Amino acid sequence: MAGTNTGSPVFDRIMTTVTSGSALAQAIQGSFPTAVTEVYSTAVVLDASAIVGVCGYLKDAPDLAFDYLADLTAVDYIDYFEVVYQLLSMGRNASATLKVRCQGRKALAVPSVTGVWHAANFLEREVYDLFGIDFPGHPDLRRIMLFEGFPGHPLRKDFLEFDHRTIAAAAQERE
Amino acid sequence: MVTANPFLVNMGPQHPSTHGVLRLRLVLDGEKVLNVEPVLGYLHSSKEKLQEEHTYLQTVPITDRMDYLAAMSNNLGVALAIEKLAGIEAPERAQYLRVIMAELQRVASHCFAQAVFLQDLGAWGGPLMYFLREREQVLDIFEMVCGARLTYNYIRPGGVSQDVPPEFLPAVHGFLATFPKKLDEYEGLLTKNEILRARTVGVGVISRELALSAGFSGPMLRGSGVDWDLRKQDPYCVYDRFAFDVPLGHVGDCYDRFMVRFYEIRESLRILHQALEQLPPGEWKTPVPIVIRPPAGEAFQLIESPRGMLGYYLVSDGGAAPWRFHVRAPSFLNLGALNEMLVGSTVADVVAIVGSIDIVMGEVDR
Amino acid sequence: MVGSGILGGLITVLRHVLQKPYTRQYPEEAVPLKGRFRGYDFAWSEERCTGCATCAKACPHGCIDIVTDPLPNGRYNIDVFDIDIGKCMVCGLCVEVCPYDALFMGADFALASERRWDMVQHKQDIGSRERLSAYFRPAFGNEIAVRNELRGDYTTSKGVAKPAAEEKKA
Amino acid sequence: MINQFIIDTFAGVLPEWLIALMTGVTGAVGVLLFALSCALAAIWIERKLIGRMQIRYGPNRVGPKGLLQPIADAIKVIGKEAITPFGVDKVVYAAAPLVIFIPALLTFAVVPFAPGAALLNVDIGVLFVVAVGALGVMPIFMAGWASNNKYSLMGAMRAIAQTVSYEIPLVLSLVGLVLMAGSFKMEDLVLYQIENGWFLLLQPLAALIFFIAASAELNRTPTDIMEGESELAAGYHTEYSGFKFSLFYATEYTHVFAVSALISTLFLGGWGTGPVLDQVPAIIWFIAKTYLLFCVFVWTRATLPRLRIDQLMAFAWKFLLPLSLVNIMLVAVLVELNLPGIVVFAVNAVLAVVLIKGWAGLLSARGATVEQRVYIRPAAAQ
Repeated sequence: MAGTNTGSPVFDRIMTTVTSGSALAQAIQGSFPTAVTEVYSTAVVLDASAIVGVCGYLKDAPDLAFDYLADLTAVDYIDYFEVVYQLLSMGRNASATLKVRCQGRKALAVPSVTGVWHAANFLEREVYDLFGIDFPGHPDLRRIMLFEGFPGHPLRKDFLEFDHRTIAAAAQERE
Repeated sequence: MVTANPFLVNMGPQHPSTHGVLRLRLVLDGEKVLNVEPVLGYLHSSKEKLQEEHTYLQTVPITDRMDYLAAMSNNLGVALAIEKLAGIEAPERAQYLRVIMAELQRVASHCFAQAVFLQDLGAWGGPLMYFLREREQVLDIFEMVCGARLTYNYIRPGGVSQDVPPEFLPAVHGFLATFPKKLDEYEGLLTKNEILRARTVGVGVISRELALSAGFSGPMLRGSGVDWDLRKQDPYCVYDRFAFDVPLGHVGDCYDRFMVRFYEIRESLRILHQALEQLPPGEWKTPVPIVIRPPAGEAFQLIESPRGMLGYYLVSDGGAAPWRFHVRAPSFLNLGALNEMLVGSTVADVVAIVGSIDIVMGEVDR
Repeated sequence: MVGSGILGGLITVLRHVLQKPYTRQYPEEAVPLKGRFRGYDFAWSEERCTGCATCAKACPHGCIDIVTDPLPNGRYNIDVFDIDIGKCMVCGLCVEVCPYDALFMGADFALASERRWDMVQHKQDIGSRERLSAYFRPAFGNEIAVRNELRGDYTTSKGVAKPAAEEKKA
Repeated sequence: MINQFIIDTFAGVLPEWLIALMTGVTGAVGVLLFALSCALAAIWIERKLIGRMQIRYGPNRVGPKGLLQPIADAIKVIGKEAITPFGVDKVVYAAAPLVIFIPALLTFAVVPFAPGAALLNVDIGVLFVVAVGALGVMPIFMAGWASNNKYSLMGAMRAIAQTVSYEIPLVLSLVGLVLMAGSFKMEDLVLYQIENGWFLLLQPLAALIFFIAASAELNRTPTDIMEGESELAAGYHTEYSGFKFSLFYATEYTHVFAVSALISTLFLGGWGTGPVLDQVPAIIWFIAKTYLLFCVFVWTRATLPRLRIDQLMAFAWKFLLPLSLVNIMLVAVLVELNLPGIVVFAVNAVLAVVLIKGWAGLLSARGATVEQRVYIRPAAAQ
């Protein structure tokens, strides 16, 4: 923080430790040698097929204990989609970022981590709704924000034309 | 026991106590809830998509519209996320002003939460209006600072939009002088009330494990006894310079959440006292260009909003507008385990439990 | 003892009966507006505006419509300056970014119209508004100002001392 | 008074049955007018009082101090469209708001406003009140059932469960009074109170039980679960609008007034004043007591949250019923001993406190644990 205020009491500055990508990769590679495909400074990119196993391991391993899924979302990079998992360990006060990439724009699927964290239920439904990424293994994968039959997935970069007539027709068909 | 055929009741989207447009499809056996399915999206306005077409500065007023009861916290979160992304640092006075605004906002938001919770329980008379009166005073202060009562657009990347006016400090001090006494009075009015206890104690119990697994945050998480407050655990702004405690619940029932909010109001007042005392002079804003172009990269910033952990995940491609603008809405995740909380309770409990979650549908649907 | 909590609550409520009501009788007794109050009624100074359209670019919803055409002296004549209040969300960004302090938030909020297009405020409307908010206009101190204060020695927040009209003459 | 005038004038001139008819009609019209005017006044009082409790002004636009507000309300609500939703049982749906008015009005028939001024001075006044009071649930169920709405039906079901439960402690609490006064006649009860002191003092336990049980039948918070606007939208009258709704609305207030009148008759000495303030006419005293009680009802409504249905049932069966049975036994013993009033008061008051506290302590084992919850943990524990 810029400048110091001498009048203020000074406390030990606790901060959430951001687990570096290399440390995370090392921890994962012990049990899942082929899971990590790329390592960044604060994140690792995982193979889609390994995500459930890795997440379960990260949650249950006592020295990692990422017991809290802070966020799950996706980003459209046009060539590929990236599903981003933000993990927190409340006991150790540490955070970690996992990523999974889906190449292409059709038939995207990432195994669901609902079995590991309950929080993934709604978050994966949201990603499914707005990005069209399938999550096999999800107990109740339906659209959550938009109605069933809504044409397209709005948060994709190619969702440009917002044609009211198409949507109205889809809504009517649903009725 | 006599059982009737289960029947389906739509609670909401237009219902007095579903806080906006939450719709619950309840399967009931008489008064007992057999199954519940929340239906969201009635307020969906695709704000995340909208943000992708705005410059970083323009994203701030749109975040006001998400959690409209705690717009200052929304502004703070997005400002911190953009600063993280673009490597901007706000001056110290701005950091203090941000803390003051965020804590005032927490007081206002919790006052409102208590008021509507009581209304859901049926005490629609006095207590509701007393809490709204206190909230009104905070809104007056906000109006004085930034000209608006609900959608502030005050906290910006690089600081705050304007310095506080000279009458701001006396106004906050006046509020801090009168409010605790009234809070004591309301606590006497409410927390000892036998009916309120009967309605809340042991109702909607969330275990520690469920709270963690379901991604609950804020009073929902702390009500279940998990000691996790980002102001302590990962102090953003200058929260590490203040002495305050984190109230924790015991069982995780509605009463715990209700009381945790009460104590959080008190702790916020403690922080406010210290922040006003330490408020340094100086600049309130780092000069930043109107169109910020952060380097390509991503930033995830969590803050402790009144409703829980509010997160912003920004991805920049180096352009003027964010490539991806994701909001981790606390209310959205707090709704995630309704089935576990509601099944087996009665219709009256549904209202109490949903009230104790303190959802804001603007944030859930985004 | 059981019932004491209920009784205490009842007494607290009874005490409030004797207090003065907190609400105001609105049409007769208006709430005093704070100086920085952001109202819908924008005010605009034609003398000072150069037609740079920074405000139009800053507006998140594109409420502001500006059409200019060049004058022989190198400046611009502002043909159209429309603000569509129906789209406006009163964020105040247009006022903040104005480099010449030509645009002001207004201090009125009671707007209603029967048709959507009546919500568009034109150049002559916003050019003649009387009450100006002090939002981002520190020269007003912290009070709702009337237009007269605009004229004369108004020091802008950006330090430009004289209005553009004088520059024009010079 | 009018009746006396009629009797005096026409006695001997007209046949007796005609005089009886005439007095009956004037009395009935008088009571009806009283009840309706009370309902109008009640709307104003409640809105104003709750306004002040919520630190607002309350109605103050129509007429001086908003006194004409109830009339404006009435005009507005009658002017609204009368909606008959699809799929309702039309006859029952239309009949319910008319029927609901009757029990509330009938209660007024046996209440003595002043010495000799009861419309129906029957010997079984107390029984009549009980019988008519139980009738009140019928139209509520009619409305809920006919509305073809799940919320309405749930409201109606709750209403029945609640009324049936609370009828029992209500009746039992009255037994003690009858035991003491030795009569079912309302007027005798009042005369007994004037002689020996109010039943509120003589039998505080019975008074409390009656107050709670009677307010439970009024569907007002804390016991308005059959209406419960935050749970059931509006309960049994969700589907009603316009004039039909206004009948429900007016009846609610008439009902509160009927119960207030009953309580002031049964427990507050009716028209009796005590020796000091005897100059004021008896009827004024009676009406003043009734309005005061109405204000108490408004007060509780503005303050308290609502109970859940199972808690409400449990309260009736586990708390009020045993206490009222014990109360009857106590009163029977005291009547047999024939003690002076002050002793009866002392014994009853002490026993009431002991009983309430003891029984409540037995029932609520949960309450104690809440007190032990500490929300700010000391630093070491964190």
